[in-house]
Amino acid sequence: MSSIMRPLIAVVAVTAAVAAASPLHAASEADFSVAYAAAEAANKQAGALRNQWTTTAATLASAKKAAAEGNFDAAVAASKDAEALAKASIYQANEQKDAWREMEIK
Amino acid sequence: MNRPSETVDATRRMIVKGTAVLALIGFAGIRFGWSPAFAAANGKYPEDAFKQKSSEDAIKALYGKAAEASDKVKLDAPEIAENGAVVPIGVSTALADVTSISILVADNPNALAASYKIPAGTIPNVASRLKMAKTSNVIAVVEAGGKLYSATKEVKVTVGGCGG
Amino acid sequence: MASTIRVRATSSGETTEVQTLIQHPMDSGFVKDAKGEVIPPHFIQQLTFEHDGKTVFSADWGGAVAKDPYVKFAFKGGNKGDDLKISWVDNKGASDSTTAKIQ
Amino acid sequence: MGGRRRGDIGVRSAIRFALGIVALAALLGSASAAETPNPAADAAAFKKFFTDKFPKVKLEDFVNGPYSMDEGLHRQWQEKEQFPPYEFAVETGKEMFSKPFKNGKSYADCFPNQGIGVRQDYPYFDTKGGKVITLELALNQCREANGEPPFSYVKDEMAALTAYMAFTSRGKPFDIKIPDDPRALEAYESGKRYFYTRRGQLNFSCATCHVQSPGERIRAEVLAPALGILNAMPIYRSEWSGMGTTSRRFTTCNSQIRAVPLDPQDDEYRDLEYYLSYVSNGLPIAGPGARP
Repeated sequence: MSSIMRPLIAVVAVTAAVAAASPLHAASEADFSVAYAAAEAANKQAGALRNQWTTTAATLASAKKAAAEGNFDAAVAASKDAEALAKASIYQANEQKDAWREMEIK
Repeated sequence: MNRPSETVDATRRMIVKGTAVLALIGFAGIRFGWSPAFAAANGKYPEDAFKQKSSEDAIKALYGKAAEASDKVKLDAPEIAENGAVVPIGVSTALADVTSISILVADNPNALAASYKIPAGTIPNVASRLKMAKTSNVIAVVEAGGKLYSATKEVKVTVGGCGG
Repeated sequence: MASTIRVRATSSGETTEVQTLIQHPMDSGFVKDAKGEVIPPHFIQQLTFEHDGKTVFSADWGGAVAKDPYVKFAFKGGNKGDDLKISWVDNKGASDSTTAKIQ
Repeated sequence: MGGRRRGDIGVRSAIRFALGIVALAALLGSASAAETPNPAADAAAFKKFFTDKFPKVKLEDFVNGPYSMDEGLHRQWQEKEQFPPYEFAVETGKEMFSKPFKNGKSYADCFPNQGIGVRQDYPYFDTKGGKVITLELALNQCREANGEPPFSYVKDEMAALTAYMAFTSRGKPFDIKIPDDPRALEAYESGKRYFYTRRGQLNFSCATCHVQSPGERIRAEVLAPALGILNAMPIYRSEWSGMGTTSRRFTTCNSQIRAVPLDPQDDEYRDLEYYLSYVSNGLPIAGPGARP
């Protein structure tokens, strides 16, 4: 439809189908807290760069919820998702430090 | 638990998840009983007509007869509504002895949106702003000389923005 | 409290054009609030315009009329300085009315 | 310790990097970063870009945003403007503006020309405090200076006050100044940087929508051009069925592209407003405005 729709379609098309691979053994609460801490730390770093994403926060919340329900496999998977999102938002902030000029009207 | 060394590719990886669902206020199908308002001075409030789901039933409840399409009824409505919350609708007609004009939104939870009484000496031309739940046919009905005439137009309605 | 009814009535000699904007939430009863609870129906059901003791226009409204509702119509007659009485009543029995001068 | 592979393999194979769209070729001029910032040249280039892109739109009509981009929307706007929904906000704002504070003073004492017809001079750079002062910040500073609690920046009271002040400036051209002070230039540059920086999971910048694609649709809405985009603030949006200030618009835009919004009057938002208003200098104030 136009250039605006291409990024939108590209983004929507990239859907994370988190593989529900059969776990060798169920993740434990300890695994969850480690994974969750890593995700939270990454998100805090994104916060320092003032570039957090709303989906990171949402994914962290769903991780916590899954853990609360005792479903630590899902909780660990969600924590890893959140960490990847946070890391990507960090990457975006650093990458944009110079890339923003690409679109500047001259 | 160590993780494979973070390569640039690893950090570039990102998950896109549609977790952030646009908080579109849902239109629940629940219908609440209308608390009966006392009839205003000029005739009873057509409670039953406003409770009907379909436009046909609403027209029958309001006028007791069906309407026939007529190009004498001019319905001014946008092709794409800028927003379902404020849809400007205008109805006018050259027909004589007009006594009532009503506007219905076929696919709203209740079809009848507004009904206007046009006493003698009042010009049959009304503009108002309605709410539409989704894309739907808008039907203008004019009662003239005891007969019912109608015009229909589809108005597209969808949410705006890029999804949040 | 200032009236909830804003009116512009202008006479062009033989006809008077009337525009009205009313401050009212017009809740249809189908919308949920941020907490997910349904906002109960609260909308103007009848609106009446009287000139010279005669009803020149009246509206029966449902929940599908937009918030801060607007209506425009015209009637034959009505001169500068005449009174135009506008009144509404909603499904909770609340009401308001005002008298405007035709310009 | 061999970490369990199952989660990682699943994650890696399932993820594709949407940021790949960063490779999307820059549509506009190459980024030959002229080091010394030149706001006047920026403003001229900004206006030229949009008047070239939309030759049929008169310069002053850019302040009507989407309504200057689409005939169907323009008609619906004309209908609304006959008796606009922001009418109540202007009246409430007028009442509030003249009601004295408990200490007897009023807003008129805080603003040049008693606050009438001054909206076009905001935001301005306060050389004493060394930062950008927006109309909303000035209003809250006035309240606090007179012992009154500040209003929320996104809620109705602030929108009513700014609606009335904008109304008294209708038609006056934006007249934003950048004083000869390196901090002012830095604030301007910071606003420009924010405007062009991609953020959020959708990886959009303000420019992605309002420079690359004005006039095009994102579902029901037509995107407004960046030129004159703040001239009609505050706005009554049908989407909100209510009034919204510039701060409300910035924060909701951020959430839509899945970026966590900053505080409503964060330095970067105020610098962004400073930049956007400056490059729209000369275009008339059209607030308060109605929008989809």
